[in-house]
Amino acid sequence: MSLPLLIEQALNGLQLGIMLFLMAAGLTLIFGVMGVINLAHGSLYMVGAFACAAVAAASGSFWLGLAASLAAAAVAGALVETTVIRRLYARDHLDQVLATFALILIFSEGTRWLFGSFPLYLDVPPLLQGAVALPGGVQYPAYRLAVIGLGIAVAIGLYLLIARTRLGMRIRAGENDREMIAALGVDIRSLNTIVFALGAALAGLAGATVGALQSVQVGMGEPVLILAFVVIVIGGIGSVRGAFYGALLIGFVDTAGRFFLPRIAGLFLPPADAGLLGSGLASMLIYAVMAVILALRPKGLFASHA
Amino acid sequence: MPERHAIPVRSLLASLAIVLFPLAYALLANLSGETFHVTLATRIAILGLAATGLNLALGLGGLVSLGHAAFFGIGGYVAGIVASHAMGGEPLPFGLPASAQMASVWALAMLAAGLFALVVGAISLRTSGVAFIMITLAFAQLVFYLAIAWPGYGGEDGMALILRNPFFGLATMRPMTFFLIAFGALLAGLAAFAIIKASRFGAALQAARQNPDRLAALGVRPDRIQLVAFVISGAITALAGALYADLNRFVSPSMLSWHMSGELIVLVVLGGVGRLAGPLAGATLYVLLEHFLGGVTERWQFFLGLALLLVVLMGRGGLMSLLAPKGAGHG
Amino acid sequence: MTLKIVALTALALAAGSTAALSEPLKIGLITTLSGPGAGLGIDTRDGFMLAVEQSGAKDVEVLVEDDGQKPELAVQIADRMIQSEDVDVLTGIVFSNILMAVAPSATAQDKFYVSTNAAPAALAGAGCHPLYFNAAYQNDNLHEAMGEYANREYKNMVIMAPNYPAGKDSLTGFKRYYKGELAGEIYTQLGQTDYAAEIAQIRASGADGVFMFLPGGMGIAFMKQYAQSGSEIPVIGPGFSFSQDVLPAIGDAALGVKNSGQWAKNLDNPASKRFVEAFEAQYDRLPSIYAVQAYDAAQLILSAHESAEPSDTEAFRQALLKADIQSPRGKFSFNTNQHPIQDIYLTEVVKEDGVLTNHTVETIFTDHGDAYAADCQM
Amino acid sequence: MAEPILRVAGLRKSYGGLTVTDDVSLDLRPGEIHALIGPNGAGKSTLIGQICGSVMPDAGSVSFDGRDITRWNTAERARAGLGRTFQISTILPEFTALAHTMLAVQARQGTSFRFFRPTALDRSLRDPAMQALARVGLDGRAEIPAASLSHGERRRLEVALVLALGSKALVMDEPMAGMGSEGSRELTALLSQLRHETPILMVEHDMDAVFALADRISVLVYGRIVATGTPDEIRSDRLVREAYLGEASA
Repeated sequence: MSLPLLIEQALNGLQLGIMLFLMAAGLTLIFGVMGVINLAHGSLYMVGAFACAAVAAASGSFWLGLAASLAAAAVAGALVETTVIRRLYARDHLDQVLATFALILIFSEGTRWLFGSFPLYLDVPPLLQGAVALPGGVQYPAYRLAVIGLGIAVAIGLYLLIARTRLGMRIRAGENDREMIAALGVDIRSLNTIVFALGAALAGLAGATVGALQSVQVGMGEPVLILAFVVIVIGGIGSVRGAFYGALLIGFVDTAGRFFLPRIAGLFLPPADAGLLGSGLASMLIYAVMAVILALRPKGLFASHA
Repeated sequence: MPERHAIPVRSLLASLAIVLFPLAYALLANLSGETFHVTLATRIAILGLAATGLNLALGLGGLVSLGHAAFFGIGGYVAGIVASHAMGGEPLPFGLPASAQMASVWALAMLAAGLFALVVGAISLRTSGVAFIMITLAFAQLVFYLAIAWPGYGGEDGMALILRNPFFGLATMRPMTFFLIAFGALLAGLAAFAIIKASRFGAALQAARQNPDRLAALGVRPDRIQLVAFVISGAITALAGALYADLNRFVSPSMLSWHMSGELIVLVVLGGVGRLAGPLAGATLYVLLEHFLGGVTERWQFFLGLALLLVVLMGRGGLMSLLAPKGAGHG
Repeated sequence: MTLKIVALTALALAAGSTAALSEPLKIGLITTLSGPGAGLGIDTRDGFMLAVEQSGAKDVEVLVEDDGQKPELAVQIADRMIQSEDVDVLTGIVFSNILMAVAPSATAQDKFYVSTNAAPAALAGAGCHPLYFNAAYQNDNLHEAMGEYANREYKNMVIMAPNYPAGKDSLTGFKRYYKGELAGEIYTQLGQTDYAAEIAQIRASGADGVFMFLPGGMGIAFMKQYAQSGSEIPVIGPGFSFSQDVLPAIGDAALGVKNSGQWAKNLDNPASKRFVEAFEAQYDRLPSIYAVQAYDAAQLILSAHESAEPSDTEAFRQALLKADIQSPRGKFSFNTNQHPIQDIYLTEVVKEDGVLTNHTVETIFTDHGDAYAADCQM
Repeated sequence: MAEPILRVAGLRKSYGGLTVTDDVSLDLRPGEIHALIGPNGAGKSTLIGQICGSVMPDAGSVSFDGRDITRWNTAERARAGLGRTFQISTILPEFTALAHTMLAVQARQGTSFRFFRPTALDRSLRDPAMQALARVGLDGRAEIPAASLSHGERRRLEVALVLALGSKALVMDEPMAGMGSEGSRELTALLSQLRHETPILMVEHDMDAVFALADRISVLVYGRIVATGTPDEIRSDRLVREAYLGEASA
């Protein structure tokens, strides 16, 4: 086990965490401001990926696709907020779970209707093709480095947005007291739509960036949705800071589990069995970590104020 | 005191009609030789039972569990594993006898799921609201991945039971016989729900849903009440899972997937949360929709989604509130 | 009761009147038309229906149903087809887990099952059944072929598959023929989308080749990420990882990759040319191997129907066993376990008129059966 | 003087840099109503929370009926006989007044883990519950869902719950809040009677009610008790006038 390999795996954990943060930030913002649990967040991720793939294929430019993914997901988010979510603010979580579950069915089947059942093609832009050499003898894909950079930029941007701007002030006020902010004369309806669209755009961005590395297909949002939920629950629901650290934690734990557990099992077992056992344990690891964290800190690591 | 406990006639009649519907459907189908529709009625009864289990936690206790597929699947896997051991003549772990008799399979399924619910509930009930929803989901995912990764018992492929487990001397492969067994289990589940709802425990449970602080101020720990309800709920859903495995003669991780959890919630809400016959009404509607809509269009999930959305946005209270609007509240 | 008797009599009369002609054939095609795996099911259906249309047979009815990639739904549909629709033959299932839910109980109810794709070891060996046929291959075949091929090219390989039964069968099949060293044996999660950790491991392993079995979206994700990683270690895999349904989504990253198959578009025989032309004309896309397999399954069933009544199971079975068809794959016959004996080719991903597809390079196995036939007692 | 039933000693609680309970000591003696007053933000609710177990103090102790209950949870305190009512009437909207009170009876009996017998037919629950409702004058409204009860009726229902529960002492968070003058008078009369079987510690803003009911009054300002005494002593206390009544009149 060489040092460059360890560095590379650490970068992989970081990159996975950053990607999860893009998803989780939107989810947790929406929950923090609106108190809504949005199962259809994974569908917005999918919308972003499909928009990017479709526009990139038509125009030949990944960057146009990326812009399209932001726009499409934000529009889809705003649409969802104004037609469905808006009616759910006063409802309990049960109705929210159900309605957004229904949205998943509609988005998935609707996308299949529009784009067919075969995966779409979306490639890394020429600028970011291939691997770059990093100090320490590490070769790392340029695109993944770019994703890390993008995610950190988004995290900083979100921090500035929430801490420094009027919109951010309203978001913070909305988190604390919905009635008060309404009493202060802030138009809570448009605030909600903006926040929802922002969260959706982040999900769409995540879908598009990841779509270039994976396969753009119906249902791609669901595994990552569940991971994003794990992230925000660990981080403390409603806390963007918690989502950031939770995402990094899950990214590192998952990568480390996939890397180390088969090796540890290999100390006791023949390689084939060790691979099976190790990968089986690795797939359960993050859920076990989540259970332990919640058993100790029921409100998550960075619970926002009571 | 009849004047104080006016019997809600309409609600009773609606419930009766919903409970008898699968029976009538199955009998009619059997009479006209349409055995497949007997199977359809069996599916309604079993999913209705699974959702009735969830209704106890969700409807009475207000515990929105997005992880009940775990209990459903555990029940199914117990049935499958016991059957495979019984066929191969191998004893089960812990020296349990590998009897494939449904009655003992059921007891084992409910025990296993009950124990798991105890662990999951004890940790999950430390949280509430969205965190509870998510942590129950996470535990179900844990079991889901375990079933896939476990070296025995088929993994992702699942395991087939060539024959149904025996139930005393009955020919369980005959659709009508198996329907009657499932229907009997459904009735038992509904009876358990009704009795618990009317009991002291039921009163405390419903109080815990409406206002846990109030209940605590009366000296009753809401989390203990909810934990016990969660365990009973998981056990009932596991019973349904065991039956479901026998119905399909097949168990696979898809019984444990989070879509299954979502569907169980859908059944409860579609029918009417907290209402005795609600989950069964939901299951009836869902299975018939799936069957008839699925026959018309491949896009049936799209329309199912739309229908669900409308139910949530427009018709609060589900099917039961259409058939029998809830009167004045009572304990 | 009276009603039922009347109905039965009517049925008996109807049966009597048609007995002079050949009995109509009713086929239940259950496949995945919605959900993530729908692409494979659509090709299966289209390939199957193409053969039915080409045959011009009038007394054949095909009921097509979507299983949504859910085993329990497939079981429900199969029950209906068997109990209410009284089909003679079931076919079409793409995925092993769904097949395992449907096929054993269908054959237990005296119905034929002819598999168009899924071929788990459990049904090829001790679990074989006189009414169960597989028109595609045995799951291990294409992996075995790559193991044989790898012996010539590589000495130290990393092998990788998802952690599920078909994945384990894959690596077992590969190792059955591959005699070189193993630098690593990696199992990934089913449905995994990010392979950075595994790719890092591969690059650090010092291997001279990678064998990977990652069907569907998993393979797309792996190949795209592998192409970005800067790794020079060549990747090979079974045909499933590079079939026509995923190649467009992988893109040029797949170009030149060696894989295996029992058919490719450029195979030089008249049946194949006719099939490809007809498929493209009908559906306006290239056929995948799944379409070929379904096409052959339909041909097999139809050919049996020409010489035997489906109600006479033994006669129909014998007719199926003759495999009297013109397969686009060329030679095709059934082994003792009713799985194919056929040639397996080395194929290579090429670009033809701007479209990625596979071409055969050479024959790896001639008249290849499978390792489980010996365990099958029929 | 009788031994106090409830004794709070040196209680401290802070959130971050903000100390909301600063070395608070007070007690409640049998037969008395002890009122706790103070301006908004004085930390009354946090103090009540610590006494009733919903907030854990950083330091200090709470003892009740001769036992240290500082680390007990809400339900344990309630079972030991410490009843409470909430600032915003905390009811179970779907339950009738009778069902509420029967729940309190069953809580007192410790029989919440019985699964079979229907409560509706159970005289051992029903009779004591009806008695408690009769004492607060709600027996005629027994079958009305709590959501449909008037504000004053809900307050009285809360008192009935305490009676049914057989609490040894009662902590009330602003019982008069939101009541009309008619309702206030009725409730004042009810509480005035109740003190002899259940001593009451109450937080209250309604000064008329406080001075009419209280045997003793403590004044809480910025988390600190600045004075404790009879209504007359408090009225004449200079500190109190400055810190509190002065502000109230401003």
